[in-house]
Amino acid sequence: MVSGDRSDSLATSVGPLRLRNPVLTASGTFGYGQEMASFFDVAKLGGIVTKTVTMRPRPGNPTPRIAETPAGMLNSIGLQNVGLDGFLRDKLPYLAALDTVVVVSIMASTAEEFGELAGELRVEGVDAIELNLSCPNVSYGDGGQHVMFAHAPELTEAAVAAARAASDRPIVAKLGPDVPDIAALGAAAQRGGADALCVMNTVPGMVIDTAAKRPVLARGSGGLSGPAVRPIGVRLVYQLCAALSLPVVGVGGISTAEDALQYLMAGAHAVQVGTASFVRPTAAHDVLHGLQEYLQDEGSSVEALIGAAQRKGESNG
Amino acid sequence: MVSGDRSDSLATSVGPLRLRNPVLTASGTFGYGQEMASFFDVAKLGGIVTKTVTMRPRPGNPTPRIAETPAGMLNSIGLQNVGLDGFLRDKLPYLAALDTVVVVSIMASTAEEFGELAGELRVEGVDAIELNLSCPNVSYGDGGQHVMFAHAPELTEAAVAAARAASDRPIVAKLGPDVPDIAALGAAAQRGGADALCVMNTVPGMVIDTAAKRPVLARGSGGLSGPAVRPIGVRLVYQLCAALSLPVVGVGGISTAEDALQYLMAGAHAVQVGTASFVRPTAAHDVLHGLQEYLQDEGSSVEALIGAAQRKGESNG
Amino acid sequence: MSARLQECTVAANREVAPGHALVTLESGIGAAAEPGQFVQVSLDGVAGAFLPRPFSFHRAADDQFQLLLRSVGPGTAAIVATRPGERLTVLGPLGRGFELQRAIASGGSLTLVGGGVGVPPLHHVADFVRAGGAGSEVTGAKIDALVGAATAELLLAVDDLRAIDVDVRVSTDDGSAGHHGLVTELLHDELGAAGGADGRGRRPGCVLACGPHPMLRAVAKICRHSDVPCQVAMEEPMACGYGVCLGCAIPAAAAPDRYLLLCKDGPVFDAEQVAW
Amino acid sequence: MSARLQECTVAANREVAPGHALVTLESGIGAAAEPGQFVQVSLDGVAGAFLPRPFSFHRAADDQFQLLLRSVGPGTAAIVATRPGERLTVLGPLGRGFELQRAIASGGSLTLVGGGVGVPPLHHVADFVRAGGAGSEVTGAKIDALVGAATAELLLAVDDLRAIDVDVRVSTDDGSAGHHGLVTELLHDELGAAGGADGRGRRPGCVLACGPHPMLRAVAKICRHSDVPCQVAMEEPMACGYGVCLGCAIPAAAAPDRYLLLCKDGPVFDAEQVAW
Ligand SMILES: Cc1cc2nc3c(=O)[nH]c(=O)nc-3n(C[C@H](O)[C@H](O)[C@H](O)COP(=O)(O)OP(=O)(O)OC[C@H]3O[C@@H](n4cnc5c(N)ncnc54)[C@H](O)[C@@H]3O)c2cc1C
Ligand SMILES: Cc1cc2nc3c(=O)[nH]c(=O)nc-3n(C[C@H](O)[C@H](O)[C@H](O)COP(=O)(O)OP(=O)(O)OC[C@H]3O[C@@H](n4cnc5c(N)ncnc54)[C@H](O)[C@@H]3O)c2cc1C
Ligand SMILES: Cc1cc2nc3c(=O)[nH]c(=O)nc-3n(C[C@H](O)[C@H](O)[C@H](O)COP(=O)(O)O)c2cc1C
Ligand SMILES: Cc1cc2nc3c(=O)[nH]c(=O)nc-3n(C[C@H](O)[C@H](O)[C@H](O)COP(=O)(O)O)c2cc1C
Ligand code: FES
Ligand code: FES
Repeated sequence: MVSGDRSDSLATSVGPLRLRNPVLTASGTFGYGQEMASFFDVAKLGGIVTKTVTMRPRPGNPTPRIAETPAGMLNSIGLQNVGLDGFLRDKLPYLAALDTVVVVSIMASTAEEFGELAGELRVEGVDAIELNLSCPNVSYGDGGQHVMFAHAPELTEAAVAAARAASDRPIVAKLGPDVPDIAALGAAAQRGGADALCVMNTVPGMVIDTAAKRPVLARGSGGLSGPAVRPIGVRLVYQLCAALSLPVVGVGGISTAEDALQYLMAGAHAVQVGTASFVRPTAAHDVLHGLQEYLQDEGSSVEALIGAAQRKGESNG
Repeated sequence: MVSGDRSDSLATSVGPLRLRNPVLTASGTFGYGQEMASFFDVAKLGGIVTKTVTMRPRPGNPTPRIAETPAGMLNSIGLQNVGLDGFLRDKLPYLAALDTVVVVSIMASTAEEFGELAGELRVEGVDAIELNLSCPNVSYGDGGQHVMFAHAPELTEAAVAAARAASDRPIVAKLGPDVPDIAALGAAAQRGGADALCVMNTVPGMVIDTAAKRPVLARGSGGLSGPAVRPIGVRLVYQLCAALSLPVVGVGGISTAEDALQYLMAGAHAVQVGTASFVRPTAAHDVLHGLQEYLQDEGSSVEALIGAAQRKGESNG
Repeated sequence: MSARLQECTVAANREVAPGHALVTLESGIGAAAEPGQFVQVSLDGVAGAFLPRPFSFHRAADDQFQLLLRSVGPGTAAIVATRPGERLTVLGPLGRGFELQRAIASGGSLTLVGGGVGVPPLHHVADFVRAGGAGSEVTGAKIDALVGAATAELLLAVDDLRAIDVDVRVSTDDGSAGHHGLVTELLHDELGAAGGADGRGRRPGCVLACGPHPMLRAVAKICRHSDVPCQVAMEEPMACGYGVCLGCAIPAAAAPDRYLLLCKDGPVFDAEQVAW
Repeated sequence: MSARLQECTVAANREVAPGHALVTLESGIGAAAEPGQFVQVSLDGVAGAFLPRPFSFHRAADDQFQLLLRSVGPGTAAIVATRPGERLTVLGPLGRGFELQRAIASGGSLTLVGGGVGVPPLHHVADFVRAGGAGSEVTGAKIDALVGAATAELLLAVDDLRAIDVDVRVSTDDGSAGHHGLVTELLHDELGAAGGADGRGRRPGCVLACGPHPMLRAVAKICRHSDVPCQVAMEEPMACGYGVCLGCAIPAAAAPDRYLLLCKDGPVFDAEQVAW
């Protein structure tokens, strides 16, 4: 609990997942929780989403992996992670002991592998699974096919369905921004059996080092995140919530309570704080604190704010 | 000519269109040229792209139409314009008299109408046609169908083909960012007979006024532009140039010569300066001036820089 | 009279009310400025202030002009924090100001109605008229000002106005000075509660107003009711400030889907032009 | 010893070379700082400096620490422009510093090799050792420093080093002071051109270096050739600075596709750990 009497005004739920407050951390920006414990009591958050875990450990992409951009950054980490076994052995015990919701992000190169991973994560301490269907920094498909799950409704549906079949945990499908019709992807995830959607992953981008005449990132392009992309995320959440009944978790450029309110009012049931933690390691805590103050001042609740900005009856034509 | 001996080092071409330098203005950000003449000699630019012209005058969207965002802005102008007749009567004469390339941007709700407009613009003073296939701020289709031309390869191809058939002018197809595979759209434009591509239009986005609990823009969502989106534009140009032979004009977040160099090195044959003109009305002039200085210092030329950052032989996997 | 883009040196900057600064800039931009016109201040290096910020002239001379501004966000905070010697990039003068000839030609006195940081363009009007800018024959015209603010300490430029022979009445939301209530109530009172009839034997030739939108709407309504000409200086989010982005649209009274451009057709409009 | 996020007041800020400032911050963050560790300075309000900027400690005491920095872009320019009394948000101490115990235990003197703004962490080493921070038995250890810069006026902290009994030799790219050439040439000379043999009868127990990547690569090579232990303080674009973003990867010598994290495993590495 965050403290104070009105803390239940912060409560929210993402499908079957009940959260004491709507502030989670975004995958890949909060490690496995433990790294952040020296900055604040991470168990106060609504939940923690882990760095994406893959079946086998991944070394990640060559370096440089980071470039700054106006009001944002590019990354091409390439899902460097300890792998499933390493996660279960070295990372999960700490998370499991925390009194907050633990969401494990997973990524695979085939739908079957998503199912396998989800199955292996039916263990104590894992409260939900987030499917990273939209990482722009890796190659897809066993045969080197370069299609992102979240670029194709049928791939999205298949990946979600495989995870759904293998796990009794709530399944959150994480989508990306670079599609013409986000609702079609959301609907595909819904057909696959997703309990919720998470929007958005980073936006593919590139910075060129004009002195060296090559891309700054060793891999060429990377994923854009931070305040620069916030309007894109808010729009996607708004579109999804207008089109579908599935609960949505909003992420992209949130660094203040005000930013989180934009997402909630657009229709998100919860939010994730990502890049902002790099600028200020207490960012997620600060967002939560600011939300709490706002709700106290307004005498309102998170549940009452969700979707408040969805204009009913007006077409967006 | 910009001045000096080395001004030919600035020369470039976009397909059949020869430009004395690679700096154009972006549609909708430079009026019809005349408005800017008090700030600098606009004829020095490589070219001027007009505000998008439609068959009939359009009043534009309700207000507010503008919202600021981190390192960028949203707009939902809604193609307010004087219409074809007004353009030909009141705007073109000024432009036609300028000693620079005049590109008329057009937009229509059907492929046939694109053809009609392109046909009407076979007049003195019009050097090229840019097809705005990607404005996020209007509704598409006669029957109220909500599909953007640049979201569907077959619509893109049809619109380009109609314009191609009706006009002998170079045809530039302007695409948007929110597609998974920009090369598929570029290829469709190429099949339709486009001479060049222009990338990118604004990125759909939204800002919510949390005090009023509604979107800031009257229309809900708008188009994101400015430095915030530059990495997205550079990435799209890079991808297109890696995949296709068609020349590309790069636009998105350019406000300095350094930014323009990023686009050129990514493979663009020319660039357009948009939102930066709102921050500094001399922005396009300053970009050109900076490029000129750079080329002098480096003893290089625009043509030598085009695509310099395309890494040959390395897969982007 | 066309706008210039110029780096201007801050000559002085002092706090005139809590959170309000009077900033003097060295520049010739103000030389041809008319009251109601404005400048765009670029704040390129300040995060959260990507677009330039518009401010009315508060006072303008050949080699200097003044802005009076309130710190409400990153852009205004950065300007308020400037120190003498620092430089700001400014574009101006922009827009159409008050039609003072017409206002004065219509006979009678001028009544200025300002709320909060709406005072600067009205101060410019008074200063300009007194200095003979509107024609020497009207330099001594009677000018009344109704100035409203949240509290007494936020009443702006009142002494300056009185010093140039403007008859000022004030209102505050909290009653800490003058009328306890809205500045529009003062206007209503001044123009006579009954409308056509004149409450105090005075009938301004024209009302010039600047302030928050609801205040301007009320002023326009009162003036129409009393059949007094009214010009309003409005606000609307802007990008370019010089007429090309088409962002600053204001619905016109003439037709619901026709728009005026705040930055080019305004920021001053005849109250009858605007769809309130 | 874990990092703290703190708003620190600028106590002093003076120019020590053209474009270089020595900034003193009031804070307890430096109390436990080890030479080679760094801080992240948040520059939230500065356009173009979205991510925090990393700086080595130049000097650290219980209630103050100093940064010595060069203005190269928007972030450093903003810090260089701060005035006493202003506040900066700082996170630190971060990373792993020099292993001074090991460096000194290996016997002999310390040789510091610094290029450009690589000097601060080395100054911190000398200051720390002299103050007894590495153990009072080594407080008087022999310390040599080789300091390189583009020109004489850009040689940093040389007087400060000499004042604490460090034997300093300098090099400049333009020959305006000391050796005309690279600082690595001084090192090569010092360790003996022939490698194993010792040119001047001295053989440092350990070389500690900080500077541009090519310089460090050359230092590592010279030390390996001479079989002298070497620790290097490196740079790499960073985001978080505390080990979660995985952005600051440095390829490890052990395996081409294994990475060290600059901010957590470094910024100081044993030269043998790094794939040069
Ligand atoms: C023609 C014109 C003349 C003006 N003259 C003055 C003046 O003389 N003195 C003065 O103090 N202010 C004046 N303003 C308002 C001033 O431009 C804004 O206060 C300023 O842009 C806010 O910038 P910011 O970065 O500090 O705050 P922001 O963070 O941009 O905004 C803070 C708050 O102010 C609101 N706001 C921002 N811009 C405007 C706007 N253009 N209109 C209405 N609300 C806005 C925002 O919605 C927000 O609530 C004028 C505005 C216009 C359009
Ligand atoms: C661990 C560490 C310790 C450092 N200690 C010091 C110090 O004590 N004193 C000092 O002056 N500087 C130090 N630096 C470098 C300093 O962080 C950069 O100069 C600063 O981040 C530049 O920020 P900017 O906004 O001014 O310039 P930017 O616009 O960010 O960059 C300007 C130029 O510097 C280069 N650059 C930026 N950041 C880095 C980086 N992290 N590594 C290498 N090149 C970079 C850019 O590529 C660009 O060419 C240190 C860096 C690291 C990683
Ligand atoms: C350095 C970095 C690493 C990331 N790693 C992952 C990841 O492993 N899995 C994932 O689903 N998203 C990852 N993301 C995306 C974030 O979770 C988030 O979707 C995105 O950054 C947008 O939010 P933000 O703007 O708040 O950062 C990463 C983002 C960054 C910046
Ligand atoms: C206010 C505004 C109006 C625009 N109007 C048009 C338009 O009429 N037609 C068009 O093709 N693009 C239009 N655009 C998009 C720009 O031409 C450009 O593609 C986009 O803004 C990205 O470039 P920038 O970041 O340099 O502004 C408009 C952009 C803005 C900001
Ligand atoms: S602000 Fe751009 S047209 Fe008015
Ligand atoms: S900078 Fe984030 S892990 Fe090193």
